[in-house]
Amino acid sequence: MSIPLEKLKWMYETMVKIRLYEETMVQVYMEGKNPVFNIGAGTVPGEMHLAAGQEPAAVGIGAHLRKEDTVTASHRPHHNAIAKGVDLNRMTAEIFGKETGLGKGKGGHMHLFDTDVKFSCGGIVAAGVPHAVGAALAAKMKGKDWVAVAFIGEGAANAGAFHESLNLAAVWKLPLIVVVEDNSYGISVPKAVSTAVPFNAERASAYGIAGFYVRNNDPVEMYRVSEDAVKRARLGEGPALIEIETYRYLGHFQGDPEVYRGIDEVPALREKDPIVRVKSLLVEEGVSQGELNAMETRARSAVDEAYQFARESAYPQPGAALEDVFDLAAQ
Amino acid sequence: MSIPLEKLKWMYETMVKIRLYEETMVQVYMEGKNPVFNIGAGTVPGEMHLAAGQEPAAVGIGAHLRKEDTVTASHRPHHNAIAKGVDLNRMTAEIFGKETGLGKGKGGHMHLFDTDVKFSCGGIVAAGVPHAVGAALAAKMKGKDWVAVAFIGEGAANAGAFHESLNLAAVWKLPLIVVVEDNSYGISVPKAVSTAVPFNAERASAYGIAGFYVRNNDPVEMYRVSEDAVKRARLGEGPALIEIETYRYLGHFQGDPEVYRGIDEVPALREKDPIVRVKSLLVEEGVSQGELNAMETRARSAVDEAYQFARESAYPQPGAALEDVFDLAAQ
Amino acid sequence: MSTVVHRRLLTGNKAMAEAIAQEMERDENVFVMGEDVGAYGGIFGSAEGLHQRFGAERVRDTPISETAFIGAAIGAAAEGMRPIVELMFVDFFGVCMDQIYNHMAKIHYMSGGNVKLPMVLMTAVGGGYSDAAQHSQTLYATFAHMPGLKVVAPATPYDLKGMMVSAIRDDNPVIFMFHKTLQGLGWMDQLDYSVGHVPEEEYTVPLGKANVVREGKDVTIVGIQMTMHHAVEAANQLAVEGIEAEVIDLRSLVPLDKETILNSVRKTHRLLVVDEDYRSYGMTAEIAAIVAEEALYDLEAPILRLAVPDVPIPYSRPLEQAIVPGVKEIREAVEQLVRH
Amino acid sequence: MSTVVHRRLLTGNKAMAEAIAQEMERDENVFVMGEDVGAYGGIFGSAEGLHQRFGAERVRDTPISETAFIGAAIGAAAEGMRPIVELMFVDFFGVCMDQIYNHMAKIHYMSGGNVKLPMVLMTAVGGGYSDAAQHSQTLYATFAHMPGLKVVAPATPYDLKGMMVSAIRDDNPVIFMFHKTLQGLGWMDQLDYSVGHVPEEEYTVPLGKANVVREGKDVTIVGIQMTMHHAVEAANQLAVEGIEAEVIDLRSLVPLDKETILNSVRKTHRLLVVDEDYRSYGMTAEIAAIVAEEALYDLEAPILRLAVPDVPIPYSRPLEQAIVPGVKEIREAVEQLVRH
Ligand SMILES: Cc1ncc(C[n+]2csc(CCOP(=O)(O)OP(=O)(O)O)c2C)c(N)n1
Ligand SMILES: Cc1ncc(C[n+]2csc(CCOP(=O)(O)OP(=O)(O)O)c2C)c(N)n1
Ligand SMILES: [Mg+2]
Ligand SMILES: [Mg+2]
Repeated sequence: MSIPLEKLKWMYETMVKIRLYEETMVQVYMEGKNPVFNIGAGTVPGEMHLAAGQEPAAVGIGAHLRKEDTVTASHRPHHNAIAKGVDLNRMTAEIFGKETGLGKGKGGHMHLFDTDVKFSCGGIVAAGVPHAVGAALAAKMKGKDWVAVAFIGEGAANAGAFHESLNLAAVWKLPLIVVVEDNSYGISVPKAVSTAVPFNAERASAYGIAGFYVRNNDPVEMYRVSEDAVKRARLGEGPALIEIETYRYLGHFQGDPEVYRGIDEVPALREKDPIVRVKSLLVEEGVSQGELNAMETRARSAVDEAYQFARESAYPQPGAALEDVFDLAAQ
Repeated sequence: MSIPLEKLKWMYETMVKIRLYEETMVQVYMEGKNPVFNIGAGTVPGEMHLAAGQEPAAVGIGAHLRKEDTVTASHRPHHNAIAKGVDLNRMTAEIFGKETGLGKGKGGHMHLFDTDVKFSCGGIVAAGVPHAVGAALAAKMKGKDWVAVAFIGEGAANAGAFHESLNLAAVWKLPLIVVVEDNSYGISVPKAVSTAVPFNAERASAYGIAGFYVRNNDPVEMYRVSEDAVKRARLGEGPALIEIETYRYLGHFQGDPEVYRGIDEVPALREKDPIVRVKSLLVEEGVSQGELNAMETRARSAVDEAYQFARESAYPQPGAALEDVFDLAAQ
Repeated sequence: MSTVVHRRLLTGNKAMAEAIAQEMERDENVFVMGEDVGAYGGIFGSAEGLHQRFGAERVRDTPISETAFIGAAIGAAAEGMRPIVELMFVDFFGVCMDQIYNHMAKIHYMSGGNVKLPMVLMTAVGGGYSDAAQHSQTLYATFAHMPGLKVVAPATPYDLKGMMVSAIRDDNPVIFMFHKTLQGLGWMDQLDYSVGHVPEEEYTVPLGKANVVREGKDVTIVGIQMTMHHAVEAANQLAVEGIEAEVIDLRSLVPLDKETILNSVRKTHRLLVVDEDYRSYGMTAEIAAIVAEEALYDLEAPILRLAVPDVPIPYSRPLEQAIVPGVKEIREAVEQLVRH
Repeated sequence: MSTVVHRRLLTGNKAMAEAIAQEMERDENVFVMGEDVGAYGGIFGSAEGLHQRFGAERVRDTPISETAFIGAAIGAAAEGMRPIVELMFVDFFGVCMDQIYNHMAKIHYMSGGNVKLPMVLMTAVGGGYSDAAQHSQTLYATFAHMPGLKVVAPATPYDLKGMMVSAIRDDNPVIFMFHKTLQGLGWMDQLDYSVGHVPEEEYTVPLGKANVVREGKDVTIVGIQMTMHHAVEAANQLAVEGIEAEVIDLRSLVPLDKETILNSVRKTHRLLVVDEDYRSYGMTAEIAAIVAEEALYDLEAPILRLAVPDVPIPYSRPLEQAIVPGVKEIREAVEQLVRH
């Protein structure tokens, strides 16, 4: 196996943390939404897009990233945020709408900004890709070897912003890597109904850049492919496009009736769970059960602490709604 | 030679007509702009984008089109309009801003709409491509074998609308043909500076459709490639992308200082003039000088008549500006 | 309805979908396109049941390519089809505004009236459930500012059906804004007024007519969609205090029925305009300006405006509640107006 | 300028380009991106000479991909760069409004003030030379309606330079609208006021302050860019008739300097607002509404508004001239106001 053991351990612990985070959110999101589901009610209101099952995309490339590298993500951002090292407490507080949140409660689950680790995301499909282009451009103009990674879904690859961004980054040879998380659906619309080619990776040739398709939601393969792409980007060799076949265990958002897929689909996907697969690899590599337990415990604690921090934090004062439209210190 | 002689003759006469039309416009546009050039002054005000040199794109595919087929074009539309059979008198009157114009003077040179032959164009780069997708969709839903052709420049192929439209047409297997007229520049920006691949035709594979590149501004090759694409579209086999290397003899718009290209460039292009080449072919095929003269005279007359019609037409009454925002007969 | 009638209660979304279904039966050129309008029936139920009934040819799920498919609706409409195209949230307008604004709105004019675009763009507006800055806007004025589009925003199931029928039959492009919370969906706030009597047979409600939903002599309140419902509730509370507010449901931003507004102000001499959109350069300004131009001397108090105070819509519940005008703010504003 | 000074005359475009050049010298994070801003110097000369002076790394020609390169400016600004990005014509906003409106305008707010986007989006506005419906708009209100952006529209070479310097140094995103006809370009109408005194050294003109460009006691005319210049001309003509109009150059739509307007109306008691943008839901409405709210009792005549009468901009010269308000319409409106 060509992955350094430390990296694989980091990937495992991070995947576990992501999974626990999302599974906890499934529960927390329902608080106050029973017996009658009301999207605006409860501890965590609004839309909630969870990424349980999609961890490999986040950790496979995340293992190669540094603090100075930029990540932009989509409406389904938690796994990407966690892998980038976003402050979990403040992220969770943001999702709870608390004043201790990353955005003082103004952004919410789809709009998480952590400037310390250069993470951002947003609710408009594909709109984060141009931002990553800009971060890559800034890195290049500053003469740094930083890279920018934009995560999008396979549905987003049909948006104009995807095309424009890849062309621009290719023309300017920017250190941009676009990761397409192919979870088969854009809400209810299957990839085959929305996308003219089976693999978005094939579209890389439209920009003269390298394209990769990672099958089977495989974190190790994602790690390998990303290693190459990140290395080349740091060396100034331009952008890459990586698509990964991944699995969305939950609905598009919480509350999704999922009328568009068969009842057997998710159980079959869960059979092939990537976390289980990485765990076996670690066991094969001789990692002890004790160490595995310690990793899982650390992950669990981090998640628990984050939710507790969020719960215990205060809501912002109503008047805060009027602040932060403009930076008043400016000029 | 695999082109039926009648088609070649039509192409020749149409190319001559286009060339004469554009060359006449070069003169007419300057009326009232001397000694001081003022874009808003004179017989024909506003921006003026001419297509002298780009005739092959228009006639090579135009030879395969019927009245029921749709054509959408760009800010540089005259050649495409003429090849589609747009009423030349009313088109010219529109460009003069006269009430007899296609749009009663409201549209102007960049906004020509002739519903009789299903031609339209517009001033926003790449925006006509989705309209052609819609026409192709309508044809399909109505069970007709009509096709829709969208003409754009090579610069437009970097706009999001291009990508979205080709994907949508490919997914729905619509009878759409996108023709990219590669005249090397988007205003002042060379293709190599704006486009990550040397040939946009290569981008066809991003949509699983056929892509062609026609070299040397060759009308005959354009005819051949289009024949295939149009035939397949009529048969329901889906879209195609054709790019043609073509030449823009004039500035981006009239008045363009052309600081971005060398003084020798255009003369060298004119050496390879496609009209001259088609004329030689006709001579080779035994078409007499008399017949060629007759064709040229017909073209000249049509152009002269159109300009005269436009000149003699009246300007709209100012109050007409308030009409046609809504169709009042509606509902 | 003052006589006893059989009340056929439908939610807002079912009323809309019924209108579309009936028009699809009536005219084979009518079809629907958009993200998740197929099996899913539209995220806010606007296309509920249509896919099952009319199939995938006439109810088309699209890729996430708003420029392409809204532009395709324009192209198809120019060919005589009558597309209904959904922009899932109005907030996404920015990825496709060129098609909406430079083409859908202008082609009829630029063609000197020769090209007709009989199409409806339906889109969900509104907040109130913590969907944050990119999914909670109404953007009424953004669309109403630019000429060439009819822009309507019905507030009741009855109007949703009747105005949808009118929109589909109109030969002009229509922006049909439906408010998420007024769709009567099972997973959102349950409001009485998101369910209402809807006749089964087809009927039309004209586009461009405001509706006096409550008569009163002391003050005129102009609202639209949620703010209209809030205004009615506020008016009912104010009646207890002896203040009789007249409430106007604008229903249509373009055309704007200024006569109904002016007539009311000439009667009540006081005006409050309430909007869920941003305050500046918005709907409240336009209505205030019209009155300041045409009924200035009828006013016995300065005009008041309530709207989102020029901030993006915040996510956190207490913040969002602080900036979207509700019943309380309306009541207080009216009290201030009549005290004048 | 009442004392004799050396007048250093520059056109509008050279004033802008000088501001950019000086800021690029001062701060290496400032750079320029856009279509044809390189060798061409910007279609309307906004970047004249910059490419030659600073090279292709800092003055970047882009593909025709407004979403990508405006979005890239956002991403670069978030990293501490200070991009100036050009949208060639404001009319093209629809292909990239999502980046402008959902991101550039909102990220500072959504991040709770943590992310700063020190960027300038400069864009050409205005018609008057038969560039037709898709190339002649001003769209002032479209941008001003939505919170989170400073929106400025200077009208003189002096302000173009001073406000560009302010815009570049501002840590907030700024929409910088320059009027084509006020650039003083050799190939357009030659207007006296498109050339003016511009000091060589750097200076700032604050964003958000209106300017009383002509004092008067009888009526207040609020204009912006071309309509302000028309208003001054109309005022000079009216002075011959004994009518003294006060003319306010709005200069900035957001922030809006309502005090200057209110103070003037409190003095003149009459208000005319003139706009080159569409009338309904526009700038004229907002100004009228503010006055109707805050200075109603100071008005001695109904407010008048002049703007494009809710039609797309027609191509033909007599049609365009009929719908864009000019000196004559302003004079007539003022005469009507004072007769009141
Ligand atoms: C421009 C835009 N169009 C539509 C939407 C609504 N929307 C949100 S998520 C989504 C599906 C995205 O699919 P994909 O990119 O595959 O991501 P996934 O949800 O599968 O992670 C859609 C259509 C949006 N947010 N933005
Ligand atoms: C969306 C948009 N962006 C920019 C422009 C300005 N513009 C008009 S033509 C043009 C260049 C187009 O180049 P190309 O597509 O190659 O066509 P050509 O002019 O060479 O025929 C540009 C940038 C526009 N009209 N629309
Ligand atoms: Mg997906
Ligand atoms: Mg070109």
